[in-house]
Amino acid sequence: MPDETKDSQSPAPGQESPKAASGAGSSPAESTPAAPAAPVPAAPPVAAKPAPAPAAAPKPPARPAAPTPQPWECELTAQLKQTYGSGIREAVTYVGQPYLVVDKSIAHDILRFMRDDEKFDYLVDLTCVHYPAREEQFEVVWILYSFSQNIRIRVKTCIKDGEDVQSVCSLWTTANWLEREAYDMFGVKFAGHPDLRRILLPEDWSGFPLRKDHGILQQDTEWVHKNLGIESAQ
Amino acid sequence: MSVAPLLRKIFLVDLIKGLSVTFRSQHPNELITEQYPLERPWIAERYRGQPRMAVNPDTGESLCNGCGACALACPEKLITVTSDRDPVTKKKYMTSYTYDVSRCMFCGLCQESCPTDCIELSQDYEMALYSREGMTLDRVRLEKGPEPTEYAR
Amino acid sequence: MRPFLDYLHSNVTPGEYGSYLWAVIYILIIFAVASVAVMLMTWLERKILAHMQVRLGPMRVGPHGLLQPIADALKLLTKEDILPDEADKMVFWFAPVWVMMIAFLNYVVLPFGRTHAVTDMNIGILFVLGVSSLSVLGVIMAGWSSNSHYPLMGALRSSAQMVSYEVAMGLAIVSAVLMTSLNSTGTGTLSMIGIVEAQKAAGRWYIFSMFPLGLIAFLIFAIAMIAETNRAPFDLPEAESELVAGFHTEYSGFRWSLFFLAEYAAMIGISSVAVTLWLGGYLRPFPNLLSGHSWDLAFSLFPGLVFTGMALMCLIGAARMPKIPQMKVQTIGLWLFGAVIALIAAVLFLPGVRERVQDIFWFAAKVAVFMYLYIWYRGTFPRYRFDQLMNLGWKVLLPISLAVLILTALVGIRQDLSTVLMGVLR
Amino acid sequence: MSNSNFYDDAPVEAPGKTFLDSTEMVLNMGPQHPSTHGVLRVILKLDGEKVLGTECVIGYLHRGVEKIAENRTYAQFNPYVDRMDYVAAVSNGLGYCGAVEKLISAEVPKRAEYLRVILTELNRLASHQVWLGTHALDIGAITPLFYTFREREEILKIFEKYCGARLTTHAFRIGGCQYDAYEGFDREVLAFCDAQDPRLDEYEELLTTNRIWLERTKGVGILSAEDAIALGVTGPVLRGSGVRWDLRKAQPYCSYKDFDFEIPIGLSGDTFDRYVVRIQEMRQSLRIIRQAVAGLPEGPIMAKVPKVLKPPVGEIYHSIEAPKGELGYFIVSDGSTQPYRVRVRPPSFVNLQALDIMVRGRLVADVVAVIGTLDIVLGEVDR
Repeated sequence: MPDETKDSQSPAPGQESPKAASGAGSSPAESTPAAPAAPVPAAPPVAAKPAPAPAAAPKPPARPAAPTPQPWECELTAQLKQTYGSGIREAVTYVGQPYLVVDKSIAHDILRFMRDDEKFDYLVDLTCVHYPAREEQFEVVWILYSFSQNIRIRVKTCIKDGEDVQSVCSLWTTANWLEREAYDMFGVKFAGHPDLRRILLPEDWSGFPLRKDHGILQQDTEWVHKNLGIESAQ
Repeated sequence: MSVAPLLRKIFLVDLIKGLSVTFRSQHPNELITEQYPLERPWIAERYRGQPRMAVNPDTGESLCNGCGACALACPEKLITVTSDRDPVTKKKYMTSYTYDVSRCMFCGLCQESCPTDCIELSQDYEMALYSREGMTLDRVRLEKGPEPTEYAR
Repeated sequence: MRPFLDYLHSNVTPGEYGSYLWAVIYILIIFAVASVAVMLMTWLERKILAHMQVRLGPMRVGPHGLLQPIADALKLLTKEDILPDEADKMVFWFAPVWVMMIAFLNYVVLPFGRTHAVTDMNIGILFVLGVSSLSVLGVIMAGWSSNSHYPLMGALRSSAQMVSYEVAMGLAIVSAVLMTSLNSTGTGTLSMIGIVEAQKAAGRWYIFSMFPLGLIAFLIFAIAMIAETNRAPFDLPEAESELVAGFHTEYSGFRWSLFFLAEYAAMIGISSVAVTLWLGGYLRPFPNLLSGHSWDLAFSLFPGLVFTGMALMCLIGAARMPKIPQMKVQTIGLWLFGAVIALIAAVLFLPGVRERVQDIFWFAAKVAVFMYLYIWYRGTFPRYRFDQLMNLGWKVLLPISLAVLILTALVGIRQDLSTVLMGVLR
Repeated sequence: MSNSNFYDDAPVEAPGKTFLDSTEMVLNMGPQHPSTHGVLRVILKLDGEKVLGTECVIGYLHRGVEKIAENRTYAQFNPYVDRMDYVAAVSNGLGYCGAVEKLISAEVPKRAEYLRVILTELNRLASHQVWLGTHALDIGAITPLFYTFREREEILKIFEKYCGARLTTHAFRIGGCQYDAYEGFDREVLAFCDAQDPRLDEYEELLTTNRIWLERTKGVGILSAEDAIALGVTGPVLRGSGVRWDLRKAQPYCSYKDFDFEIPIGLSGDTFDRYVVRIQEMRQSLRIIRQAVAGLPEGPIMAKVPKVLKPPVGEIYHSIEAPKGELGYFIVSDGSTQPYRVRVRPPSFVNLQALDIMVRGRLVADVVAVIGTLDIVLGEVDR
């Protein structure tokens, strides 16, 4: 593991972080997530013996050793829990990938803290997942990466339909288009975004296609009916 | 600036080097153009082209057993298989088979899923048609296999 | 009728002879030949560029695509003539005509041989400079009247580019003209034939005189003329990857083909000027080194030999054509084409013809080298950016050409200068 | 996709002023422009030739890949990812298969991993060759395109022989590879590598020292390391800005640990640096391919994976170093045969965002140079 950290080198010139060496080497819990393929110690690799599985196709494959989320405990989570208390709803790792589920109200603060204090200077991705059954329908996911620590974590928050999330454009410039895309696809509004419009779909598009209740044929059928005056053949 | 780069710049060495590359390339041996209808392109053995169904060469029977695995595997759901069960032997057999090439993306998942190696993507690549009709292949077309196009001028 | 035929025995251009009829005939011949040359040039460009890019180029229309230019011309002529709604119709209509006219106007003074020119103006080179700077007007008209952004930007670039390179070009020309006055009689000339004759008298082409001044002046002209004709790497006005098609984005069909014709005609025209000024025009190579009757004869056989070689290439190519039914027509076509060229070669070997044609042949050969260079540059170099182009024109070429001009003048008057200096010192 | 805000910034027409008094011009580049690499539309606000601002209008090629994924099984979605970055289809497949394998905790056999590395690196070469050809074409050198495509053709032939398709390869399956190396695979790949070195020299002869090329690329589209990180750009664009970060080294996946290679970086973050970085990357790819072919182990090529995949409930983010940058897949599984959500983190989409900062205050000609140097593929930007 330390080898990898060394290989990744320091990112920006003049950003020699003291955390680079200590972060990965000191606590094992923290260094685990950096290993992409390494399974969590508690969960044995599942592919080791899935013996009966391939034989019968329709039968659900045996999943005795499915990896389970493990609590993520390290200095960082301890510190966060201390500061925000129950605002941190979950801090777990799954298949070696740590993530935090935090309250919407403190999400922005945590992200700012992550960037400024923990040197998560690269926002890898920002996206949403729609769970129509839940009361807080949308899960907003920020994937962060730290060049100096070579760790990737996810920060998640849950919001209800129609609620806003604080935009992170001021923290990472890259969030601009990513938030626009999330808005475009899910209709999640980002408060404080400089220019929140649709990005991939045309302006006059109705609905948000990646919501689970958006049928894939519905738009097509409507369009064909309206513009061609025939029934869609699909 | 030292002397050598300056001289190189004055005597246009960089430009002449580039010119020499393009000049050398004019050699007829360097040509790579394939004159397509006259020259047939080389096709790999594993090429995934127009689908066809294999028949038993001895009996002329279709190898298809009507299991429908290809229809299940197809991401575009463009294969429809209907099957029936033989009242005597209690074996399933295929009654009809259609394959919509117009939607096919030649991923090869159908031929991988076929338990009898019946459906396969052949090496024929000349599938362009003037209309969408004729793009839905039925069993007869699939078993006959691709008909190589003759081009004449 | 008599005076009409009498001209054939004279040794002057129709202009000097004062025969309007012959002048018109010459003009028609030049126009026809130049148009054919442009067509041939488009074919050659596509072929040579293709071979540089390891492709075959046109192969389908005629043997080795020889009839491709004709097919292109037919296509362009039968295409719909689109006149944009928002365009300034009059100007839009007039711009290609203007560009075309200007491009061919240069040919009036170009000497293809001692007697093969429409006329020999005593201000010939001045005429060329004046006329060629007018072509920018057509480009601006086209860009402005299209009423569209890309053509407008193309026109703006074009006007700036042509005007700034004209300065360096003019200075380079002046230094060549200056050399004509440095002969024993001390009389300079602006006449195109005069300049060639001066090189003949001096016994060397101006590219080699006052080495390296002539060479540098020639190189400056060679760079500036590429910029003048908007060819790569200075093809900013029609930079495809930036401005789509530059000033002629909105043109189509016949109008577009006029621009196209004009571009190639201008290329040939300006190359002819370079050949005339620095490469001895219609003079044969090595007039001094390899002089004498036998050398004269040997050089006069050259045109015929070249055509024989071309005919042989055709015939070999025809013999090597794939023997398949689809290629039959093409093979026969290539045989016929080879036969026609062989016939021309035979005619060129005739004693009466070969002396008269020699001038034109050498002139054409030298221009052909330039044409090849044009294509070669296009196949090799990236394109300059607008500001870099201006830098090159104003900050590099202009100072150098000024220096060359001054040095040429100084070298030319070095005898007088030394006399004067001596006098002052005494 | 609209640009209402963009036009709002235009100067308010003062009374008595005509459009001739306005110094700004709005130029619409694309979506059918020769150098916007597909269907990118850039609206430029110009002062003469100077770029005052840009606005990218994207989405013309949006096919809803993420929605498609929710309606396909895990194996069925595999061919679709080839259609995102279609010049680097193999890399897309590697990323997707890797993500699903992580989700089901499958252990890919070594031989399959090595085959994957060979093909992915060949694909990186092919992708960079397309980039080099089109980038040079944008800057006005029309010939390198044909040279690079000639070499790419060799790679595509290897692909065709290996998996039966040239462009949308569908080369890998979840759990390993469907096809084993064909007879003479290693020989052909090595022959290609040997032929490629002099060809790379040839490209460099045409471009690297050429004064016009240098003038057109040096100091153009400068992206500082800080900006690069803030903008989240990855791949050669990030490395061109001097950040030595490559996922193959930072978080090795798919046996990249076994190979010895370097990460080239640029110094000033201009277009020329990115050009050099990519050329060097091509040389490093050749190095990796040679090592992988030499060390290609025997053994199975497919892990034991159930025919009907039902990954456990959970979510995973897996990313690889695609030719364009970090290509990530965020997959949420609800335990059924179909993914609950697949999010693709497209490198081109994120990198394209840097266009504005890179061309502001520069000339129109630089816009095409910068679009070329960003190496975007619209199939991936729009998905």
